[in-house]
Amino acid sequence: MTHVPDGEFGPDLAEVFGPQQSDGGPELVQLLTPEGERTHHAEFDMDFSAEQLRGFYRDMVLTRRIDTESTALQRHGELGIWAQLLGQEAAQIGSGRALRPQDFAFPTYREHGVAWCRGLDPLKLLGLFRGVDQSSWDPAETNFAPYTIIIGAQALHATGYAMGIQRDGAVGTGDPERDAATIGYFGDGASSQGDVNEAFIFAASYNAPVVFFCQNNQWAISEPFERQSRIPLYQRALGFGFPGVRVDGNDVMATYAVTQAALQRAREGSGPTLIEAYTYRMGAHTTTDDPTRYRLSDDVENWKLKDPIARVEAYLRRNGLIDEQFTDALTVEADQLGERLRAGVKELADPSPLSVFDHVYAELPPELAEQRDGYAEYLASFEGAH
Amino acid sequence: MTHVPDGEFGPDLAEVFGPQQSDGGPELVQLLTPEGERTHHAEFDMDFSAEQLRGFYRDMVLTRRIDTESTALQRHGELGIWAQLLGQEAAQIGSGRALRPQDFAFPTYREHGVAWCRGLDPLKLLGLFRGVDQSSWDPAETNFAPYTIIIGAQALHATGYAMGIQRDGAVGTGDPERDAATIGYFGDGASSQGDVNEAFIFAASYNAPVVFFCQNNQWAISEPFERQSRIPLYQRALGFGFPGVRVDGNDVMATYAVTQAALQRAREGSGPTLIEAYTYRMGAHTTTDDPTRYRLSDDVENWKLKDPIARVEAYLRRNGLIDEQFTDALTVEADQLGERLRAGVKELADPSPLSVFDHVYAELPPELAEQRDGYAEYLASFEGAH
Amino acid sequence: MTEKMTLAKALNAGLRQAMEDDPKVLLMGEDVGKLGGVFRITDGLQKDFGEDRVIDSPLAESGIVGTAVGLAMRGYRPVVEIQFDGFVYPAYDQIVSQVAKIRFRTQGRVAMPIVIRIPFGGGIGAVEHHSESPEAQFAHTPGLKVVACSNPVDGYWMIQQAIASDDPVIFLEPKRQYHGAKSEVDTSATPEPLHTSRVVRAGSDVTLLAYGPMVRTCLSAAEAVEGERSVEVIDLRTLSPLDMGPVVESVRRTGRAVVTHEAQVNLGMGAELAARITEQCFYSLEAPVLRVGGFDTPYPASRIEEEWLPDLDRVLDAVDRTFDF
Amino acid sequence: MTEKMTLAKALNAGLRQAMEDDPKVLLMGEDVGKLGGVFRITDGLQKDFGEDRVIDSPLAESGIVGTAVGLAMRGYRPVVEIQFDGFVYPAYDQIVSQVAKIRFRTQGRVAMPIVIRIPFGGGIGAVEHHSESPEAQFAHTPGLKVVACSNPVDGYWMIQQAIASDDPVIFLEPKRQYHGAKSEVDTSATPEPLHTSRVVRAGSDVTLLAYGPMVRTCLSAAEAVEGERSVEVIDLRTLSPLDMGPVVESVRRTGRAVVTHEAQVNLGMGAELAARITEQCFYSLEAPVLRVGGFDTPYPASRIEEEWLPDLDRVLDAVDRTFDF
Ligand SMILES: Cc1ncc(C[n+]2csc(CCOP(=O)(O)OP(=O)(O)O)c2C)c(N)n1
Ligand SMILES: Cc1ncc(C[n+]2csc(CCOP(=O)(O)OP(=O)(O)O)c2C)c(N)n1
Ligand SMILES: [Mg+2]
Ligand SMILES: [Mg+2]
Repeated sequence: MTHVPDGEFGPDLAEVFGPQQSDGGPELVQLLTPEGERTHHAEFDMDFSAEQLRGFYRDMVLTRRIDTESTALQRHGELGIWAQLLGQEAAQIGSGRALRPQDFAFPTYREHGVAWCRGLDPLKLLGLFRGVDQSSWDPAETNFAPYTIIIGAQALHATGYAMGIQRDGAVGTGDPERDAATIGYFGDGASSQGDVNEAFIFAASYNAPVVFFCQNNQWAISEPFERQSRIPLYQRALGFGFPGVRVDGNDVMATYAVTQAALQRAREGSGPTLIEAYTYRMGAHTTTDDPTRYRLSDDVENWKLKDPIARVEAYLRRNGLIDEQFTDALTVEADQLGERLRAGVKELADPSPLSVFDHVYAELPPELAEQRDGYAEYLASFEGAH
Repeated sequence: MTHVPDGEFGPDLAEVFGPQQSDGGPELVQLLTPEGERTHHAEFDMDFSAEQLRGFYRDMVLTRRIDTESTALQRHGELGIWAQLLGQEAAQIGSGRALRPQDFAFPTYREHGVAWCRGLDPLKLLGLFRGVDQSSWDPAETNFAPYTIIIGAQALHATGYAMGIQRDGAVGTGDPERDAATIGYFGDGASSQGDVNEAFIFAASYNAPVVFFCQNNQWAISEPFERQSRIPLYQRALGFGFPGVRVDGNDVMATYAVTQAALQRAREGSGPTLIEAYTYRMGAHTTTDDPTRYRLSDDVENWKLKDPIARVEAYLRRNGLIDEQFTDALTVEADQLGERLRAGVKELADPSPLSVFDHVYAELPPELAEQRDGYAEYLASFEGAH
Repeated sequence: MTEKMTLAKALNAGLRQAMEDDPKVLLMGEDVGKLGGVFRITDGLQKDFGEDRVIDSPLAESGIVGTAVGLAMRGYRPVVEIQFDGFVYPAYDQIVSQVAKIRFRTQGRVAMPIVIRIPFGGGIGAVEHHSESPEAQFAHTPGLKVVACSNPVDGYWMIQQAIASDDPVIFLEPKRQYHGAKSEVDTSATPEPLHTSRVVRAGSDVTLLAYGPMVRTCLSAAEAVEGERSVEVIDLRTLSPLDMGPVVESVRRTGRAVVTHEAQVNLGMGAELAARITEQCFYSLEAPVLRVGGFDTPYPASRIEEEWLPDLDRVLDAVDRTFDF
Repeated sequence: MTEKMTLAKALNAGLRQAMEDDPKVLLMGEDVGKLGGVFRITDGLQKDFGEDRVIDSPLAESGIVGTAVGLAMRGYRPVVEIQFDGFVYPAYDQIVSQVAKIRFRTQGRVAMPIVIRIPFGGGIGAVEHHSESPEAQFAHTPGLKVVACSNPVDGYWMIQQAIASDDPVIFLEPKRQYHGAKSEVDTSATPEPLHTSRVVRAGSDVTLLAYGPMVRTCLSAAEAVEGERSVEVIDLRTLSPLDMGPVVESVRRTGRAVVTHEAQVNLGMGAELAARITEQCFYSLEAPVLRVGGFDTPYPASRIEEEWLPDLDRVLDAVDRTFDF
């Protein structure tokens, strides 16, 4: 390459992002510093009750326990794979708690914290990662869609569902029990998929009540965020004519406040918003990944200082909102949760081989019934042989 | 719908676009008014020689003749279909003439004016619309890719080719014969396709030397531009981190100046640009379309006042740069061109049925050879029967 | 109540009836609104049912199908129009990885009652990508149902049955017949079930299998050799699931079968039918099942499409060849 | 020069050789750079050939294949990695409407020497979309070539041959065997042509047809019944075009054939092979060609994938059934 000697075509990133980029840049909405100090923001400020903050803290601690426990269960062979959320607890709890029951969430494969907020039994998640099912919950029960593995596909589902909400007259009525919105989760990598960008187009065109919530955890497996975009991701929304906000995704207060505002905007009929929750994937992409091949441990160490749980804990302690009794009780609760997962995962029985014929169609077509019957007979022939 | 009584979810467009929107808005780059008066622009001003302007004028007149002639040929049954460019001559000639020989253009199905600038024999275009071939020119001869019918697909091809230019070291060397760029044409409708948005992402990520040239002719068949975007289209680029410019697509000078600048930027290694050429599809979508079903003739009448050829002609006449002799000669030239097309189209022979087996693969695989031979035998059996 | 209708009109009437019957039915697609679709199949429906139920979509097929998935999850029954067969591929991922699999993924908890209407097949003198026959690719995908109508009566009923189906249906419409011959459509009749094949002409020497545009060709072929050969013609109507009953019954009788379609022969529906017929009628077959279809090349320039497409003569040639065995 | 290699290592070595031989060869895909791909097939190549030749792409498959088209037009030979089979569908449109057709569209003026590598098939305990077998859909598409390797020696040579091909090649790699048994690869040997099938075990009673991961299963099956039945096993290697020569020769001898693949049976490669074998060996067949494949359901949760996938027993069951006729 003659024009750029090092073979890199991209622009100088420091130039594009500015020096504060690694901190999320000047546009980052933050209400709680990494040190646990309360800050304020002109647009997204908000008061939180002690109850609420303790709730966030508890949610994050328990979510992290689900995560570490599941990682361990994978190591012990109980799960086939696990997608860790370590480090992304605030982004997920902050956004998940901003949802009302009638809102509908469309997750990727990593939204364990959001699932928690929706009231989904974490054992249901384990079923999928164990390989006994592909998503065994009823989405309508908790308004939480199946985990979606094809990157970005769910952004369109969230938009379509939001179009349905519009058609049901459940937008802009002013009735807080009725007005609803959807939230579509995806990652920084996913932002490059055609589907995500088409979702932006449809949402803008129909002014659909959808919040696009991108957890920019800096990595798409081994690819750093800069491979996907040379400008901060929240700015993508500018190209489509709706607001974009970058929030500190390790700050549960700010994430809650921003998501809450965006959801409210959507419910009122003012259309979509893109939220970029600036955070970091502290763990591997999944338990099969080895991040030492592509990233520096220094980066990880730096991000440790911004831990989403530690900062809330510091704030709560400093302001006397939690005490030993609270944290002790929470530890016990977490331990019990861990135990429940360890015990429960073993009860997640393998499905019967014949069950693959269920639910392909509303009714089993004759030709498929024949296939199933033939297979049943075949299986039976072995039993006879024993 | 309770929230918006008329069942339209979109925002109030006048509000978003501002009142001047139907004129292209305040950001429109213009160097020649519809009345043929020369204006100036802070960023994109440019001097044109009389020679150049007469050239543009001639190009546009002849391109329009190709278009009207082909439309007539379709009516006479010589073509299966024709996609008219009426009204878009300036957008195509202005951008097409800004290309250097080593640049490469990726057209849709409507870029007859660009084809003209690349030196492609218009009869080659007629072959495709007659149905005797699917694009019979050698792209490498004129650096003009095959017409692409799948909406938006070529935006990625233009980006990939530009990545190849980078790898060949033909960017930013300062050698005007060597440095090259690509230009990817698409329509306002196409801007909604995932492929186009992915092209923006790849181009930005690799800083590829590609100019995205969108002819916003206000319509995607029957759908008005507002179905695709609620903000001016050139602003889409902001979401991807590269410049976007809206140019008066009925102003050949402005289009030339803007395209020339964007191409130069690309050749120098400064990356992609999105140009929105604001124009109007004066005719039907294609000869099979009936636009009276979906749009007002008033709109069309208004746009007639902005005709791209009339304004250059007015300017040239007013400034004494053309005279009767010139226009008479041009009329003769146009008539000859028309005649050549009318005569030539009839010589575009149907391919032999057996030719379908050619060029499926580099070499005919044995099984396909067998199929061809069987078919040849079958065809021969009829000849015997006569 | 009977009315003479073209296929286009019958589909339009069927869509209208479905929308009247169920307020959850929505139409989506490019140009389906004011224009009524490039083939006018949705003509007048936006005017009568409003922009919220007949939705002009941005120009993005993946977006159309992907939002239809979300609408279906909300309880709607979207009917999606893909403008031409060759434009379904940008939506392929949403169709095969989402639409087809969501019921299975959710163990039956989420239905995908989506109809994807595709005007398919050639013969209209169009440019590239406007004449394709993509059915085999969808029929290969478990979770999708695939049907093709071949006449106005079926058009009227099958579109309503597809919309009523709780499974996603790829609904193939032979575009070259849209504005062709009219038929009497009795809108008060009781239609046969959607997933059934039908003998449309009885015969005893050989069985011709067809669907969509080839049904007419096969009927003409049967007529052309009337007196010489007694040709049975079956309109498959349903491509996934297949309804092998009438096919097997017929071939066991005739001992000879030719499968026809416009799609390329290699891995087309004919491959599956030939394989199944051979399995199920092995001892009745006097000749291997032969296949007549498009050649294994891309769809050609329109001036030679009629040569590329299987026609009456090529069908009869195959029939003759089954008698050479 | 021989070296013991796993399939993963053989592919890596083949890619390296191709890149050394031709500076126009580029690798593109998600995580192919520093990480060396999630299966490490491109391990070390970015380090040695630089970021301009081993290109980490944004996360968008259509973008990857679409830019590869442009690169090919510029004279490059892009080798694209699709991370897992189930992620090829977002690129489906670019593959079937552009990659497959550009040579034809341009009357041979523009070649598309693109290789699309797809780790395919199941058995690795993965979640949804990571275990699919999409070959039939590509083999149905004229203009594409489709091949599948089944062992390290073929991996080493076939990837180089595919890259050298002036036609686009869908290159299927049996992912469950990547890090399995090693073979001696003689890097100075002369390989057979790419589009040839090969008898990998001679036999006289029945012919087993397989490709990719099923070759090993069929060889084990043949061994398991050694002495009772003499089973011939053919590794098809090329799925489009098919190389029917060795297949027909074999079935004419044995009179019985079973086609196996992991893909769903309905409209899978087995359908085409059954149809062709029946056409070409009609009088030699003692039984219909039987097919063993995945059931016609979506790929199941991993805990029962080994039941869903055809295994030695199901292959032998089909072999037995061919003797019941
Ligand atoms: C269409 C598609 N392509 C590729 C993959 C493989 N894949 C799974 S996760 C992943 C990276 C996603 O990155 P990002 O969107 O940032 O989400 P994160 O994993 O960081 O949460 C990739 C490439 C996939 N699941 N789907
Ligand atoms: C993938 C795809 N979908 C649909 C079509 C059908 N179609 C052809 S042109 C067109 C409208 C294109 O509008 P625009 O991009 O604005 O270009 P214009 O025709 O106005 O020049 C449509 C929907 C197509 N060719 N390809
Ligand atoms: Mg990420
Ligand atoms: Mg347009």
